[in-house]
Amino acid sequence: MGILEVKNVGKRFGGLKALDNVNLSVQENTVHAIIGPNGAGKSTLLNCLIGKLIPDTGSVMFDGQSVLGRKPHEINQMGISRVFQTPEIFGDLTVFENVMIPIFARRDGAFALHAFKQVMNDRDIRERTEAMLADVNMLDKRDAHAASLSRGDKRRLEMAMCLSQQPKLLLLDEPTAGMARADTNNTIDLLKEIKAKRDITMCIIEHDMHVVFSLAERITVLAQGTPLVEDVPDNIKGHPKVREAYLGTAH
Amino acid sequence: MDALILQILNGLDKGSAYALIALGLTLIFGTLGVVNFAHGALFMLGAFCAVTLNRILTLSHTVVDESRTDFLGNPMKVDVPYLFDIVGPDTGAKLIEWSVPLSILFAIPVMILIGVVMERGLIKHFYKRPHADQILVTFGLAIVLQEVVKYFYGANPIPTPAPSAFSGSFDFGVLLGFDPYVIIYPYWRLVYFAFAMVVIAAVFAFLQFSTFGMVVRAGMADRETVGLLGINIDRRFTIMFGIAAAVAGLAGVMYTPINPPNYHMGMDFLVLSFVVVVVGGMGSLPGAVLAGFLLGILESLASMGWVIDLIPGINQIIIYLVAIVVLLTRPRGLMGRKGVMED
Amino acid sequence: MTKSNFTRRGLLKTGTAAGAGLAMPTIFTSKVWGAAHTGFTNAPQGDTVTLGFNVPQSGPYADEGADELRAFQLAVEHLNGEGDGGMMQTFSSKTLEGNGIMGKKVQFVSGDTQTKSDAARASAKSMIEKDGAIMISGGSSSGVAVAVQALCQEAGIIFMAGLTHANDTTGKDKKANGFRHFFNSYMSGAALAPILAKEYGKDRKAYHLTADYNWGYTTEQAIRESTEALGWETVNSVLTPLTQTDFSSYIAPVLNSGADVLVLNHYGGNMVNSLTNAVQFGLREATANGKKFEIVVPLYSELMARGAGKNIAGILGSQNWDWKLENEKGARYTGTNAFVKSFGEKYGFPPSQAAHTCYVQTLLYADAVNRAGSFNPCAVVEALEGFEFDGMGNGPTLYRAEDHQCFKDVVVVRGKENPENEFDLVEIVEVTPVDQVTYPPDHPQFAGGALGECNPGA
Amino acid sequence: MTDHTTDPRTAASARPATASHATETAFLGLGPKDFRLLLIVIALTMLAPFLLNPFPAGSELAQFNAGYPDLMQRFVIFGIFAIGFNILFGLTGYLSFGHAAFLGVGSYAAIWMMKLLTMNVIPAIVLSVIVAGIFALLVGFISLRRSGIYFSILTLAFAQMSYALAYSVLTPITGGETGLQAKINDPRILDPGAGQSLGRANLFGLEMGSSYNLQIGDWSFTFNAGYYLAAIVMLVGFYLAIRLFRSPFGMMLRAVKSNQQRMNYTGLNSRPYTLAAFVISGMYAGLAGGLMVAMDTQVGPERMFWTASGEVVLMTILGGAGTLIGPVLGAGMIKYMENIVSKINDNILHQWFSFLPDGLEDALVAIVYPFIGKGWNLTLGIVFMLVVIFLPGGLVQGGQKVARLFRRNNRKGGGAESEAAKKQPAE
Repeated sequence: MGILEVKNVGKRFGGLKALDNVNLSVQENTVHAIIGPNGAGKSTLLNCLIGKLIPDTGSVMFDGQSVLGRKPHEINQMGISRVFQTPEIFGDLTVFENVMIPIFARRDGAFALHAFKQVMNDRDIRERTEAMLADVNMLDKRDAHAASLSRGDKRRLEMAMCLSQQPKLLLLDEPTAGMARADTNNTIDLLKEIKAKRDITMCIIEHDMHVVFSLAERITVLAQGTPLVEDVPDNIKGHPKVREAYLGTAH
Repeated sequence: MDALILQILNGLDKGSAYALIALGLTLIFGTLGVVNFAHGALFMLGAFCAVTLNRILTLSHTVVDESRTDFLGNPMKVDVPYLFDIVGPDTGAKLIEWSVPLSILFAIPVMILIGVVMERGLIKHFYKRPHADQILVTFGLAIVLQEVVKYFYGANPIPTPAPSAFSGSFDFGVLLGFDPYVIIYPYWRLVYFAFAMVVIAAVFAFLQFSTFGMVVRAGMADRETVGLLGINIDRRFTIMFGIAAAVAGLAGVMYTPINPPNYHMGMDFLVLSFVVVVVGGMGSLPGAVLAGFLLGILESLASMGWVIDLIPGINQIIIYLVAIVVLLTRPRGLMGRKGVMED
Repeated sequence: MTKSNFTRRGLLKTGTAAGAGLAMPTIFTSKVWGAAHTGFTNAPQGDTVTLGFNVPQSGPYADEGADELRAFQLAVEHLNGEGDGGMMQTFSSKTLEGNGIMGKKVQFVSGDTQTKSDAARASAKSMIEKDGAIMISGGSSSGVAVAVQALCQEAGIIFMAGLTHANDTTGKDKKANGFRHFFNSYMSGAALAPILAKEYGKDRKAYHLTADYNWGYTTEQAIRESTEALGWETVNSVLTPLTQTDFSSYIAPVLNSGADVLVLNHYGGNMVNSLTNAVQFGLREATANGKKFEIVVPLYSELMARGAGKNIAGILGSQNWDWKLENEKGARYTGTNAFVKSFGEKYGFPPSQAAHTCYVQTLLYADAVNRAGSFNPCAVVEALEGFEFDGMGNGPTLYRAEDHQCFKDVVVVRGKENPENEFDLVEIVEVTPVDQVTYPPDHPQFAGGALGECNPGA
Repeated sequence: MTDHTTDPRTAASARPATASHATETAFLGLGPKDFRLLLIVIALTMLAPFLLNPFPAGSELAQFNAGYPDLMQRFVIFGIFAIGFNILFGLTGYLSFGHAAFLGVGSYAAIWMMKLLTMNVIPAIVLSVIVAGIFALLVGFISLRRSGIYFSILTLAFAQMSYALAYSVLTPITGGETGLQAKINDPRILDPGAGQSLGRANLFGLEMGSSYNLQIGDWSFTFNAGYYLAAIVMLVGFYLAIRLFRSPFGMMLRAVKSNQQRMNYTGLNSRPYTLAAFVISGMYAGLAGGLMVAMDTQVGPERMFWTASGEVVLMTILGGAGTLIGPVLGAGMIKYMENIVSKINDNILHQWFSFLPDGLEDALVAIVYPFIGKGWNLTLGIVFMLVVIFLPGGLVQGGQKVARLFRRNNRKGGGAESEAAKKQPAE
């Protein structure tokens, strides 16, 4: 039984079948990638995973509970943290605060009215934040405004924010989209580094093969809204169906 | 039934004023992303274009009339407009009487100029500033503009009647088979409605069919991309600001015979026009027009005697009540686009 | 131009010169100024006295406020012996000699009410607390008058109301320290009704449009009661929001309602717009029930008439005073010409009724102080209560002790068909004598208030 | 578990701390910087009677003195209003255009308390906060379903409805146009003297209107009981606002403003945060309204008109939204213009320039005249524009920028010093 179980999920938009009978299982402590050409249904599937869309059929279970119809903060509280295409961070806040917020969220829940406690007097949070920043080598930038960071540092910060919550599942949505090759490689290194340090489950949605094959332990290929193959990377490489799916389209 | 028809006519008329002001406001919102609190002041300036033209036409020299005396018992001084000396008293009097329609010609260049100067001189520097700064600077500008008008024209309303050809009312009731006097409507208000329709149609046609309009519409949707295509969107936006100012100004010019203009009439309309724009939906021109007419008609219906008896005070709050209901049922107003002014 | 209006603190300097250089703490129980020494607030020290003129300088009534301020300046000049003395020559009481008030030179401070009660009170308070004003006057709406009157009662200052027409000012909100020279809604009704009946007949059906606030309510009530007593019928009455600018939706149904008279219980911008709209809809040319349709505006003002332009032609209304009164109605209204002359010579146009009231109120206050021989508000109240006077342009007048309301003739006017200039927009139809507009102090339209005790502030 | 790999640098984090990560607290749970600010504000408010009356009473500049009770009270009361507004707008970025409604509702609650119960201001103020809080909960619950300008218009609509109804239909409760005042015949069931004389607002017998007057030479200073009560309330409000700014809650509110999407995907529910901020800020407004009644027992509906809501927006932006002290400065500036500039008339101008030759005097008066007295609005409008053009971010942020500019110029001169200074993180 995987930590994330997608069963028979189907979704139509008018006459268009975006997802058709998708089955997927992400195992704990693996890096699982979902790939596919443009229009394969990756975004729709992602939106179903995070509760933004409710599928017409099927179920999405995370850690034994359904995620369907839940609000983003509820899904996060279940243990799913999310990395966006372009880093979503709190630009007006300092790096330190950016990391403190997710730690607060994990410790105190979705809402806590600590209006008259002082942030900095909270030793527990402070230490955990410092440790996390040290972990991603950002301690020297702790007082910088997040918006002023370089793109790579923003990605690193976002990753730190997600990891600080010790998620049961880290969801990455095209983490290298629009990046130059050098940046892409940096991101791959960062993810490898993270993976090396801890046990973590990641689910990467990506169309860049290079990224996928560098990281993934298991790959699902999606085409025209339905999973084509699911296997380890070595078997995916050169798989005729995959080749067909990619070459069959405009690419 | 007759009462309903009458109030719908009233609503269309009120709605045309709301729609015209909101149209300019939403152009500025949509194209420039600027919260323009000085838009009401532009409406007011338009109205005072009409007053000013009237003042210019009636510029006078005094002639002492020995046969009459003034209130202190001195010989009466009589003002004779220079215009009478130039074109003769009859033509002169006609010109003065027609000063409001004539003001349209006067107001268009003046208002475009005011708009362009405002945009180049001030607003331009605030595109990248937070909305809070835009509010403060445009509010400050609105106060300054209205105080300047107050300084020259006083605080009292100034009567600016329509030409006598338009005074009186048209009897719709007779046309529809009702008794006389049941559904009458003033000619000038019909003129206003028709005028508003023409201006709205012109603005839409311009945006829809000219290449200029196409670029601006594209710019409204995605400013950066259009900028990247090498099109000088900034200059076009300046012109758009001028057009928005002219639309507000024309609404003001034609409004003067309906209600005598005063220096704070812009503030009276400011809040209302924001409500109209938002109910219509941010960034949507048809939305602004639709909401203008909708609110105008509902306001008129709510002012009927039996409605007030049924729900006391409904005429006081109807517009705001409608705004709340619309915004709660349609998150982005009637026809709003996603992501415009939502943060 | 007077250059001598130093603020009162200038004199404090001399007053406290003895203690100069030393810290001289003094403790007062309630108010700051002078209370411990004299028993009342802001007792004038030195040889000047400060009056506070609180008028609208921004907002819709700014022009009316400007006219009030002109009258105040004129009154101060006259009190100080400058200019021609204006009404001081005709005033029946002869204590004013052009040497200020009780020999103290008069100076004034001015402020902006914005026609908002909060702003008006803030402005009045600054006059009391900062400038040491002993009397506050002015204002152009009843909301402001009631608010400032209540403040003056608390502070122990005399309030000489400016333009305020609602019954409440000397009715349910009356105060011992407050006095109103201007007439009120009841008087408008009582003065207008007989003339309306005479001009338009006793069989009329009236439709009221009423501004949806206190003044509107009392005016509608007054007109209704007076006209219904003479046989008129009220068909309908509709409340209109204060913030309304376009009255078309309220005017449009009038012609089809069976009414043949429209009463506009509106003032200021409301009145200008509603009247303009009514004329647009052709109400002036219409006939109903076989009669010519008529419009009535209970409270007239020159500035509103100017705003409405030609539309006021032929419309009846009431006024507190008009500058043509003495010329047209004779010597009973003596004082009018004297005032119009000094005002007209100084400013170049005739004064409005708001200016007249403010001028008269200032003189009446000064005279009351002189007669009382004291600036103590309680002494002034005593001097003004029941005071009968003449020569102030309204004919014989009584300041009634029970409610501090002036009783005098009321002018019924009509908009001129062909005005010669923008200051000559109305013609006097008739003057309703004072006994026809007098009511008992316990009249139900004025119920619910109590003057209370005069408050000297200490 | 992964967070055992503590970086050695963490342990040595005893470097000079900026407020954001001060580990030590100076006093009252505040960091040293905030505590210093609080001390400055305390000093300014307590010494206001001196500071606002810098000119001798008789001098021509005495016109500019603002140290009389009513205006000092207004400064602190509108300061409270703006501090509260800033908690919502400055932190979350939600621009409420109807905050005056809460001030008005608080005022009505307070005056009714005084009419029915007692002229002691405590119950009035307490009730005004509670009622305004409840009303804010109601309005916020509905309005916060939308964001951006849609939210602004919803709050505006609620406030305008409150105003319109208070002016007309609700006249029996609100007194309509003429508002509500304390009357002799109020029941005031807890007051012994009720029914015989007009009650005065007091704090256990200490009348709000009572003052102590100090003459020092030509100067005169007024110490007013009501002002000091309002000032102490404002200081408490200010202190609580600092605590709130520095609390996890305050941080979350800034997170709402910065990136609501990230916030939600971080497991935080932004709605209760914004609603709590809205209610707290509404309670500050109610407190201001209650204090207004305590200082001056009168309420009118125009207190709720949209221009009053707009005024607090302008105060906050003028001073600097999101800064601690900015809104208070903005409030002071606008109230100063309204009450001081509007009272300068042409007589006073002539008096000022009377030392000049007549022609020059008249010319100068003619130039200045449009900007004072009835032209005070013009001056206000010009000040708005100048501030926003030349001091972006309001008085405080603009002032900081100017100060930094000066510092930088100074450093250019002092070589070694500038090296050291560069290492300091910019605040």
